[in-house]
Amino acid sequence: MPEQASSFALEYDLFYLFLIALTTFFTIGISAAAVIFLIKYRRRSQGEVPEQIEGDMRLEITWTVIPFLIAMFIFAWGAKLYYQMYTDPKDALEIFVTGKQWMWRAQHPDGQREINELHLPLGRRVKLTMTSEDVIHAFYIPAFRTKTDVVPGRYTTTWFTPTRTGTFHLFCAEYCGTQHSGMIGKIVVQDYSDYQAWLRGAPKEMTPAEAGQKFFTSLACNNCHKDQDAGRGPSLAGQFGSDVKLENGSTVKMDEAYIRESILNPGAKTVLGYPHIMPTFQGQVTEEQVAMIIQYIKSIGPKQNEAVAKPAAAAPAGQPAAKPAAAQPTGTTAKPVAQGEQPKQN
Amino acid sequence: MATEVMETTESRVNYLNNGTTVKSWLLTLDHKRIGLLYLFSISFFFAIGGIYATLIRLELITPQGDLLTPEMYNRVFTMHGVIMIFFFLIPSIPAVLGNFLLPLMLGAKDVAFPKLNLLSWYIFIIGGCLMLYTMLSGGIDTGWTFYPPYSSIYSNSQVTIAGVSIFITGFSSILTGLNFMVTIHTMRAPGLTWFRLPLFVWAHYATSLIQVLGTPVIAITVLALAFERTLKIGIFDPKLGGDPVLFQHMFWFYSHPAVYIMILPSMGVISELIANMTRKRIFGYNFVAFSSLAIAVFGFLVWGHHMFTTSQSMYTGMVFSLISYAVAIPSAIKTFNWTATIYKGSVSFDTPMIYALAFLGLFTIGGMTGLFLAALGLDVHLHDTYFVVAHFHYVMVGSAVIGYLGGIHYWWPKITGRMYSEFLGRISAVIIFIGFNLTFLPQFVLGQLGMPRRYHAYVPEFQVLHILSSAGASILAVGFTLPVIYLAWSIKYGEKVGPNPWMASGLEWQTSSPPPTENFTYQPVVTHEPYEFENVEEIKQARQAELQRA
Amino acid sequence: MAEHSHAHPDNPLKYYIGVFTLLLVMTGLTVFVAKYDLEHIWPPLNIIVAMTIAVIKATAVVMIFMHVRWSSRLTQLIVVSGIFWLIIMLAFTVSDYYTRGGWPTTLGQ
Amino acid sequence: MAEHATHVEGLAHHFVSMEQQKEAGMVGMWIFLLTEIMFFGGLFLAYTIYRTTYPEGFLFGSHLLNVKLGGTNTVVLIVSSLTMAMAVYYSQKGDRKKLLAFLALTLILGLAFLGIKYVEYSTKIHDGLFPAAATWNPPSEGEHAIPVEKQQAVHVFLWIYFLMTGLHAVHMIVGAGILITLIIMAQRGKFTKNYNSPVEISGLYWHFVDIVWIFLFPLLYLTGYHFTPGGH
Ligand code: HEA
Ligand code: HEA
Ligand code: HEC
Ligand code: CUA
Ligand SMILES: [Cu+2]
Repeated sequence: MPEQASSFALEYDLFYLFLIALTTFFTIGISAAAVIFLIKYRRRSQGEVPEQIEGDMRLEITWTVIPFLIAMFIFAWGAKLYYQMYTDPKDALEIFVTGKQWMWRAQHPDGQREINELHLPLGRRVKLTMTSEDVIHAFYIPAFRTKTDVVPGRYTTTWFTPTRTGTFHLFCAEYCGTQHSGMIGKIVVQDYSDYQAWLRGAPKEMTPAEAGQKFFTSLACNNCHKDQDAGRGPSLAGQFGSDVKLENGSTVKMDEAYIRESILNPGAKTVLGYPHIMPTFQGQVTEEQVAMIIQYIKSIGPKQNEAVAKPAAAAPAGQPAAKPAAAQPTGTTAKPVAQGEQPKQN
Repeated sequence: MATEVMETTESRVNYLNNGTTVKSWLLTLDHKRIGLLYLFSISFFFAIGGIYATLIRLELITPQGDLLTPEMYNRVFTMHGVIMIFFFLIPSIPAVLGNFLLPLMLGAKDVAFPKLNLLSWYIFIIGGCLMLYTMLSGGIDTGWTFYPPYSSIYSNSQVTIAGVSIFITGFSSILTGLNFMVTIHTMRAPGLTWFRLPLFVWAHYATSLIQVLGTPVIAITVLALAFERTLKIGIFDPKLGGDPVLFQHMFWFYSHPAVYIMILPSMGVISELIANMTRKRIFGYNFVAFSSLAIAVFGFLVWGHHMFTTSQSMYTGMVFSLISYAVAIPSAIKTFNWTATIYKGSVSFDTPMIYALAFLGLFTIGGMTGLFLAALGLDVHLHDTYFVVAHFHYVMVGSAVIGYLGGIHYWWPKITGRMYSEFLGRISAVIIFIGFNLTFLPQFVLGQLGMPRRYHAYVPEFQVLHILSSAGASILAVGFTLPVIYLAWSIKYGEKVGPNPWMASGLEWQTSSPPPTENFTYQPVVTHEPYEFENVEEIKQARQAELQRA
Repeated sequence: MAEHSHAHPDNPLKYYIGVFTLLLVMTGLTVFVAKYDLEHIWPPLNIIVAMTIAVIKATAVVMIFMHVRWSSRLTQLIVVSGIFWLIIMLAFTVSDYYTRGGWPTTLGQ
Repeated sequence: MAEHATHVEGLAHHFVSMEQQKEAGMVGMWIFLLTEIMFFGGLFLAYTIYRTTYPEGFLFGSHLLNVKLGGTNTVVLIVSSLTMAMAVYYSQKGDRKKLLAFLALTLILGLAFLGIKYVEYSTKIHDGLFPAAATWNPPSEGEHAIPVEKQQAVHVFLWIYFLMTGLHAVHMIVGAGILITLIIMAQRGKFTKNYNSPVEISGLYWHFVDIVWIFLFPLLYLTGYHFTPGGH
């Protein structure tokens, strides 16, 4: 067993051991039966014809129903674990990750950036939003028992709660070319004070939202998107998470993916009542810049009562959550947007 | 099964000596000869795939990755996977044993479309030559799964030619499946009803169904990939508006059912081996027969279990997981029925039976580790690790190849008219079993510890297990080489055998060994259920002889 | 071998002409309908109407021109299973995209 | 089934009877069509996914196609299906003259279809609308302008269009080849009242190719028929 360093690891390991036991049981059972029959009923004379047994309905039903029940149990357990892993947590520390042949880049909410390393606070729920600049990669931390593909052209998310300090492996698990096996790194889990010290010492730039605001101006988005609906485009303030009415009559929720699409492929969906004048920014912005602009748009919404330029989920980074055990996901789908929840998209 | 006429003397003219020129082989329409053509072709590809496997295992002895460059290593495992799957395992049992035996088992003179049958061999050879060309001009480095956008944009290797090669080879598989389905529907001997068919035939029917319904989808998928690559069209490339995950859906829509193309024929072989080596009718014949069909049909509904972490929807993931468990049930039914068949049988220890036993144990392990992977929460950790590599080698090598070897040994006297050395047969079966487990058991542990697959270099803590695995692979290589030698030897020097050396039941054992060109010198008529050993003439004679002696 | 469920009609020509007329009329109809923007009523309405017409046309061709109406059970089974498998492929894949939450927004740059 | 000692015209050696041979041919062809369904099915899947992803791009892209030519081709194929059915009918009646006439008619219609397709393709390629990198040069100004932000989605539509109709056209070419073979065989008097399954089997193929077009026409040509670019 690799180290158990996240809130999923214990349950995962129990499940794994249960299946190992089940496999051992069936393998030994079947092999032993076969070997015993083989020896006991070995052929004693050339002309021997054993008594024929056609089959037995009760036996057939038994060995259909029992494996079926076992299988359904395994399915249910696996599905439960998966549901936890892929349902977004509340109040998580949000980190943005990009994969690129052949390295990992991470960006913390307060602006710290790292390459092939990721520093995490102990006991705090962490949510990663990830995308790729080129091919498919997969972000894999064996000690946390989590893995999610990082797909170009879309965002994927994953989350976990580190429960043990130390340094753990980070692997790229989806084959991505020549240096696939070199696309590895370190996950460093630190307790509260060490982590804070690291945060202070780490090379720090602007927070993503601040940087996003800068790009919003330098790319001239603000020429059209003003604070009120006075500009040529719709106002983006206070819009995040709300429903947008489209020209073709349908509605769509303004989430990260929708903003990203609006920037890179504005023609795909047009907001009701506005002309098709927004140019595409395809080729002018990188995935990381798009992510920063998204953070900015998130920061000016929902509703402008929150301070501008603070990421939505930016509770003081690194503050330990109550207990690791409390880090279970809420499991509800109807999450209030005002708490900084993002709808899942992958 | 029995026929009205019994043939005891070996016919003078058989399919082997009826024309000995190269031309008579290359233009033959005889299904038995075509089966042999396939036997040589796929053995050749197996050897190449095996050489690649050897390179993989040599490289992985040390963690640094010092034997091969990363580019070379990536090409090596890709070519290993592609050749083993598309050019060895998928055609193995159907195209060799299926071709040879189906018409014999059905009491027919040939398959329904003999010309198509030869054509599909030529198509296979064309595809194979293209793959060899790919290999010689540098190979491909995409993994056998060809995921874009790596394969379509970033890779600098021969992806287009390899795609075309697989496209072409796919048609060989489709035509074989089509031919078999029509043959089974229309060419059965009088009296041979569906429930009198040997289970081998049922398994091949199910296999053909998958070949016919699944293979076209992979064909169009690799074709699209080749277009994307050559013309720079945004079919799957997200930069041009395409969706790489759509490729994965289309790829696995074929490639999951394809794993049942590999295992179902092997299951058919195992049914024959166990029934005939224990002289017992398969326990629960109907259940075993229908479970083949169930596997073929349900097998089409689970492809998404290869995509649990690839940003597929969580809900769809659950559906795919659930159905994956449904498809495990027919496999479980088969396994239990085979074991029950041995009970109170008259079990022989001959080589084919050793393979059948190995199959039972290894398939249980391989199949049940599939259950780990189908469990959503576990697959998150295990996906793309050596656990998956171990799982599929257990089912593909430990089950499908073992079944193939068992079948080759069992029908060898029928194919060649000669018997191999039983002693060497048993020894190498045991060597393969030991070597196999030593190679792939450690890989389960590696995967659980977090070793990702397709890694050219790895972190040092995994080295011990990798060394064990490489040691096992060298034993395995010996085990696979031995049969090649003694089987080849037996063609010339092996003891000659009569029509039915195993005293087995089944129409194929009632014609001479090797069979005459049109299989039977008379029209067989079936009046009995399958696996009725009281009616096997050779057993009757043996019993008579024993009674006289007593 | 396989039993024929229905015998061929003596004079299929009148069926052929009937199907032919149906196909022409349906083609006209589908072009006519496509001119109108039914998407304002309900977004998928245009495609539903077009596909319904296409399915009717295809069924007519399969049943009459391809004689499936008079063919063996086996042939009919093959036709049905072809459609069935196609639906499996479409339905499962679409279900993935549809339940992802973001679709159709997530894709596309 | 008794032994057939005598040789029957057109019966291959490995079959027992004419019925068996015919049955095998029919079942074989139907299974082949099954594979064809799945072959095209992959593209229909891509169509479904991308159409839902880029609804407006599909309206726009579809609007670029020429409904008149597409409609004409639809009618041409429908007529050819009728003539093919007639050919099969007369082959079973053993009427060689009518058989030949209808086969020739079908062939001519098939070639007409390909001719029209050729015209359509060449205008598209000429307009810079072939979606390969080397030829893709959509007009962004003028009458047929495609707004820049729609170009990617239109690109997706157009490759689907070319791939689907291209694959269909390949099938038409194969079909034409088959028809020519049939015509030659019919001329040599190969077909009789008792032996005509090649005609019947080829007919199945031809009708199948027609059915594919029955779906392609509305999906590709008519999707954007009601759509006026720029207007709301
Ligand atoms: C011959 C080939 C073969 C066969 C038969 C199988 C059989 C099965 N496989 Fe496997 N599989 C592969 C070849 C095969 N597989 C390959 C090649 C890959 C990797 C591809 C790649 O990525 O490169 C793969 C990968 C793979 C994955 C994806 C892993 C990943 O990439 O993350 C999954 C996930 O669900 C899976 C599941 C299963 C299941 C549930 C079965 C079932 O059919 C097994 C059923 C059998 C049994 C269950 C055993 C017998 C039953 C008993 C003894 C009774 C007890 C049973 C119960 C209690 C239920 N397989
Ligand atoms: C049928 C399929 C098949 C078979 C038989 C094998 C056989 C073997 N495979 Fe492989 N394997 C795959 C299918 C198969 N494999 C696939 C699909 C992959 C995934 C590829 C990918 O990731 O894309 C894979 C990947 C794979 C890996 C993982 C690579 C990685 O992820 O980095 C490893 C590592 O150990 C491995 C090892 C082996 C070994 C040791 C054997 C041994 O069993 C082989 C032993 C055989 C020999 C050593 C040859 C014997 C010699 C002869 C018979 C010569 C004489 C013959 C004549 C002259 C006719 N295989
Ligand atoms: C030339 C004017 C213009 C510029 C410059 C511009 N936009 Fe827009 N934008 C629009 C218009 C008009 C719309 C509404 C119509 C549409 O959806 O295409 C819009 C829509 C959007 C939407 C969707 C809004 C909603 O309410 O659903 C987002 C998000 C957006 N723009 C972000 C940006 C960003 C980020 C930039 C800069 C990188 C930018 N825009 C630059 C004009 C512009
Ligand atoms: Cu990145 Cu593998
Ligand atoms: Cu699978």
